[in-house]
Amino acid sequence: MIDVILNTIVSGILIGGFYAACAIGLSISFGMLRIPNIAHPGFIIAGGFLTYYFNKTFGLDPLLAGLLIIPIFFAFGFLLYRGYNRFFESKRDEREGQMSALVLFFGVLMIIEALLSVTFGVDFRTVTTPWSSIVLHFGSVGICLRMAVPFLCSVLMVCILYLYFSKTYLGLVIQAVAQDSMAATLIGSDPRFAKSIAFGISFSTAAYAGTLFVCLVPVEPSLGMQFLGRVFSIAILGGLGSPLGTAVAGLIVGITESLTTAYIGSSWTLAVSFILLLIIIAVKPTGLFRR
Amino acid sequence: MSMKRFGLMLIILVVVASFSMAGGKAEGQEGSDTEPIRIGASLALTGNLGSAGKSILLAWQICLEDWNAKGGVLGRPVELVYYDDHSNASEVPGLYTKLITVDKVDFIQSPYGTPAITAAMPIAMEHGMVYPGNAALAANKEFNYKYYFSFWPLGPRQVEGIADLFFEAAMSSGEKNLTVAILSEDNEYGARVSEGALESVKKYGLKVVYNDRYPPSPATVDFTPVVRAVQNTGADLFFVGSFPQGTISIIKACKEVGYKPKLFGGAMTGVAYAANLTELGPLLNGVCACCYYVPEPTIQFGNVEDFLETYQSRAAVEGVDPLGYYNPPWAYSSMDTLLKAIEATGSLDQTVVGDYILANGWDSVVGKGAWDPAGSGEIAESRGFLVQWRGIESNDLSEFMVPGKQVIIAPEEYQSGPMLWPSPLFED
Amino acid sequence: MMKKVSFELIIPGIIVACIGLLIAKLVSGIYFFYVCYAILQMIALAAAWNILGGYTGYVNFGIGGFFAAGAYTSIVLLKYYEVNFLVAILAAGTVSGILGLLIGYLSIRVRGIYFSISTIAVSTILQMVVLNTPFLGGAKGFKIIRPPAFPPFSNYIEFLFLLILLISFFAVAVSRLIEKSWIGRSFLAIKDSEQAAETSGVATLKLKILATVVSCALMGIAGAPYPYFITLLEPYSAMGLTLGTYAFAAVFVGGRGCWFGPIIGAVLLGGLQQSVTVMISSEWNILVVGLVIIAFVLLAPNGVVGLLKGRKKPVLLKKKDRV
Amino acid sequence: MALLEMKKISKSFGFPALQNVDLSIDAGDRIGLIGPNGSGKTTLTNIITGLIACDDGQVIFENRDITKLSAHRRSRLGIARTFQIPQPFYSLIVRQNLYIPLRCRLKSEEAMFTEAGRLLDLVGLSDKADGLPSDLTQIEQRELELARALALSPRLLILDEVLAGLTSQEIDGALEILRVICESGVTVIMIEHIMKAVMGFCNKIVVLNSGMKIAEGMPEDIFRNPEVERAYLGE
Repeated sequence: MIDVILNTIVSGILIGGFYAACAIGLSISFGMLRIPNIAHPGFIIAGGFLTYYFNKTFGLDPLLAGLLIIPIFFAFGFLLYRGYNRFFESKRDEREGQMSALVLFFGVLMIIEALLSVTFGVDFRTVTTPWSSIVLHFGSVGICLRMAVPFLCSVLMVCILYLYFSKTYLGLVIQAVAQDSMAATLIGSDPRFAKSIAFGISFSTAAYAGTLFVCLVPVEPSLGMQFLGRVFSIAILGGLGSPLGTAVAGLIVGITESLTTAYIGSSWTLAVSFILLLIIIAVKPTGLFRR
Repeated sequence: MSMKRFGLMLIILVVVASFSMAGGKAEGQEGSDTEPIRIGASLALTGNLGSAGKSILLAWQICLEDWNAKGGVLGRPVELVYYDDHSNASEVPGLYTKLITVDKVDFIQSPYGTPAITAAMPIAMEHGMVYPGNAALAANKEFNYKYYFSFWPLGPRQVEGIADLFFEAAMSSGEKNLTVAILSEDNEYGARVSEGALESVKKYGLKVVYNDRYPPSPATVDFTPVVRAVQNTGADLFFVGSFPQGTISIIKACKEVGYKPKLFGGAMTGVAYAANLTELGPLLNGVCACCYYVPEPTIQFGNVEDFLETYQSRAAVEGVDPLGYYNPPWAYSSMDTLLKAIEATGSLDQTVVGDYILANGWDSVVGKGAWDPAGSGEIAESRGFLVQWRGIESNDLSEFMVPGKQVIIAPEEYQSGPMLWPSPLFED
Repeated sequence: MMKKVSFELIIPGIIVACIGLLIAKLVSGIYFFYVCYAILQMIALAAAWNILGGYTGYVNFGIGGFFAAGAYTSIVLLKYYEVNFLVAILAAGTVSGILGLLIGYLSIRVRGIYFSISTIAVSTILQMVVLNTPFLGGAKGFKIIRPPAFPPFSNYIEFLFLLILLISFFAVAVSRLIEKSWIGRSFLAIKDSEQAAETSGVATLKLKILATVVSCALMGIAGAPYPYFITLLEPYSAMGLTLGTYAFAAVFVGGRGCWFGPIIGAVLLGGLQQSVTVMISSEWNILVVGLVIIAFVLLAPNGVVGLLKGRKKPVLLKKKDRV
Repeated sequence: MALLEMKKISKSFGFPALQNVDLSIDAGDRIGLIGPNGSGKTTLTNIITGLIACDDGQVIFENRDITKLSAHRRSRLGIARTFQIPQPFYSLIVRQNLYIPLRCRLKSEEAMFTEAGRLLDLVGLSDKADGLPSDLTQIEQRELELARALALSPRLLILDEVLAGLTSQEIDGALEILRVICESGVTVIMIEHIMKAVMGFCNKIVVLNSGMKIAEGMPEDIFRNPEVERAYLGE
């Protein structure tokens, strides 16, 4: 009995870490930069497909391939923010702009899906590695590396981001810009540059989350659209803009879903993250960990 | 500002122009003897059903090429008019109306999947079109349309019948007091499969210890909790009704939590796709699932091998499923049977052709047979069979192209080898 | 007020119905009605969304959920209880309106993207409820056989066309009625500054709830004839994101906070979607629609209406307010 | 008889923002509410207008307990305010901005049109009546704030730093307008940092510091109060 609970909770923690990796980029782009990038799940899937491509073509380990595509996504995110700022953000006031930006990124999401279908076909794709079927046993708890490795990578990612944003100069500048871009100019930093960097980071996390995704389960191009709601609700649960908060929110959702599957019925799991979200909104609208 | 206005006007112009062109496009002139005979369809070429849709399209194209190489139908070339419905059933009624009333195609083929096929059914009925179906679950149940012909190998009992194969195999082991766990995807397919399983279980007097559904991908990413819940019941038979992503993940999860039921599988779809087979590789050993074609000597119908050879050479180039064990033979047969009926009757009249197909049954690369006498539009006898994988050593595609590795264990008439009991799951 | 309602709703409604009937009699191509149905449905949804999202600034992402709530209500009543179609439509509006009330109370606590995501949450939970309720067809959904056509229609789709024509007219007329009254002005005040509106004597909570209820009820009404159009009502296609996002995008293409913006947007976007589908039979058609949406957002920030009126003028302005 | 009475008002946002504040304002008073930044002036304003609820205490307006009343009901009773950062309704033209509060007391569009014209005249915006608020300067936006507050025909008017950023000449002009308003029977609470204006205009001053009322009285007395000096200048 206790074994089942333990194993269930461990599964929940492992998948929760992966959820956090998916949501953390959104937390940065929406929480810090106020850019409602609903195309984020689309970029995650794109990252997954690129990892698959590198793995199949050059036989690279997916975790390594993921590291290779990070610079590509970073550069893309950096440039995309430049374009976004030049052609969009600077031209309208923030509140109106956010609503239009939702539609803009919806268009981007459609384009990603179309390009992926054209390039990679519409089949389910996944990456298998020598380590993915290994299962480690700790007493009665079994941990499978297919789940554990993505979890560890996510933890690493959250830690790096946390340290980056709280310890490095540029990280602190980004935080300052997030609070007040006028104030940041006073200390002599270009808010546009800081924001571009942050958006690039957000994209890098999407790329690596995609790598982890394709290691975990098969993906196909239209998955991004379907994954949207959950990623957003985790980012909000964690309090936007807080890497640690997102991690904890991911874990909470993962564990709750896992327990629901085991004890209530798997047919209700999809509702879990949303019911949690509604409860949080009723109690504390700014999310669990908003400072 | 004026640049912007100019840009906008340009966009509006393009939209309006394309709209009017679309309305007026392809108003076919009829009657001429050299004009091609046109077959219309919409298919899921994008969206979540895109994979199946694309392989069906290729099969149809091969069929039309075969006919055109032989000089066409009634001396006229055959042509395919198709649209992409984005796997979205609500686009289907409009597209079929356009095919029939605007493009004025001579015959139609169905789209792919139950929702889309059902959505186009009233249109086909209204215009009295012959309506060959491609992979729907009991689409004709409420409609009872006379000219609906389902080219799908499951027969009158549909997916519910898969459960019979699975539990029949389990009973043939001679073991008593087996317990059963049923897990299915939360969609129409899963619902029907689990209903069938409950009926079968009742028939054989087995005991159900677990019965639940899981939300379809991507809502469920991690299957270990649900598999662990099943494992916890200690069920001897684990019957699963899943779509491709679930299939892969559930098999992996079973291996990971170390759950080894005596028989595992059933109605898991996606095990006919090359991408999934190579993904799973040795993990498939001991798994039992319903298939419609495997290279075993006991199921030599029609000339399906020849077709698959052509298909496989083309599929590699076009980037669709390179094996073609699932939809393509049946899609080819669906088109082929229709064209044969036109040729045989010498008529383009829907009633004449429809009555001919109804009377003469189906006959193509998948062999021949009759229609369900009850009028459901399904084939008279199921052509699905239960396969047990064994001796798969690598993740290479060639593993799945030779006999002996995908052994048919039920029904008896197609059996190509004895069932291994208990199933040697995941053994290399 | 009653006089105004009858002038703005009933008389034009009768005229629209007559025009619709005339079209149904004159146009013989049935395909025309299918295309029109899809576009009119988008107009109705876009106009309904605009009442909440365009005027008060609360963005509802759960359009599919409220639409499907209407569709399910109507099919349950029609199939199990064999009620009159009109009753089914009213009931569909009522059920979605009650759900809208729920969303309205959410707006007390949250706004902005938080509100939007909660609407997705409500709509997903609805989907779960449908999936787990056999009475509502569960995952298998409902298969629907259309009744035979009845005079004066030669085809059932003509009847559905007339129905959705009236529904979309109704949705647009209601939003126009709101826009031209003090209620619309107060909605805009809420959008611009809820605090300032409240201290200027606007009962913001009551008005927000009014907006959500009317908006959601109209979405439900738009969903009522849908089961007969699609003939298979199942949770995934009815509640998916696609329907809603297109409606939502239509408002932005046309122009927000203005009653005819949604009409322009839905005709452009719906027309584009329909024509691209039959012209380009591959992945590229999604790409084209995506690019057009992006182009519109970049080039026409306030939609087509904004471009036509010029950026500096507010969308809502009556002639007599100017000297 | 007091127009507005506040009894033992307390409010906490995790930290105490207001503690046991008592305040009594008579009809016709011109109150200056001063205090350093973060002393609770804006919180007090929000509690009077009803935008936030107090944790403890009572608000009585014209002998009626309005503690539980919502903000829009209070504004209909005659409590009006301006915002420190102007919050005009950007989607409406300047004239229509006034229609929002005017609808509380006038029913016909014609009457609203006339009244809006009169108010815009008063604050000197009549030539901008058909423009958009986004085209107004910061100062004009404050004038619009004032006109919108006056449109409620208030009994009590709370002005949140309406004079900030004005030249001393402009301040004199603005105070002139405010005197006219007071003479028509409106009680004014003025939150202000410009001491010259406060001294010249108010007949009574209330000083807040760290959420507590530390002094209350005639202007000349207040500035001789050592506690006030400490609050402003530090120890």
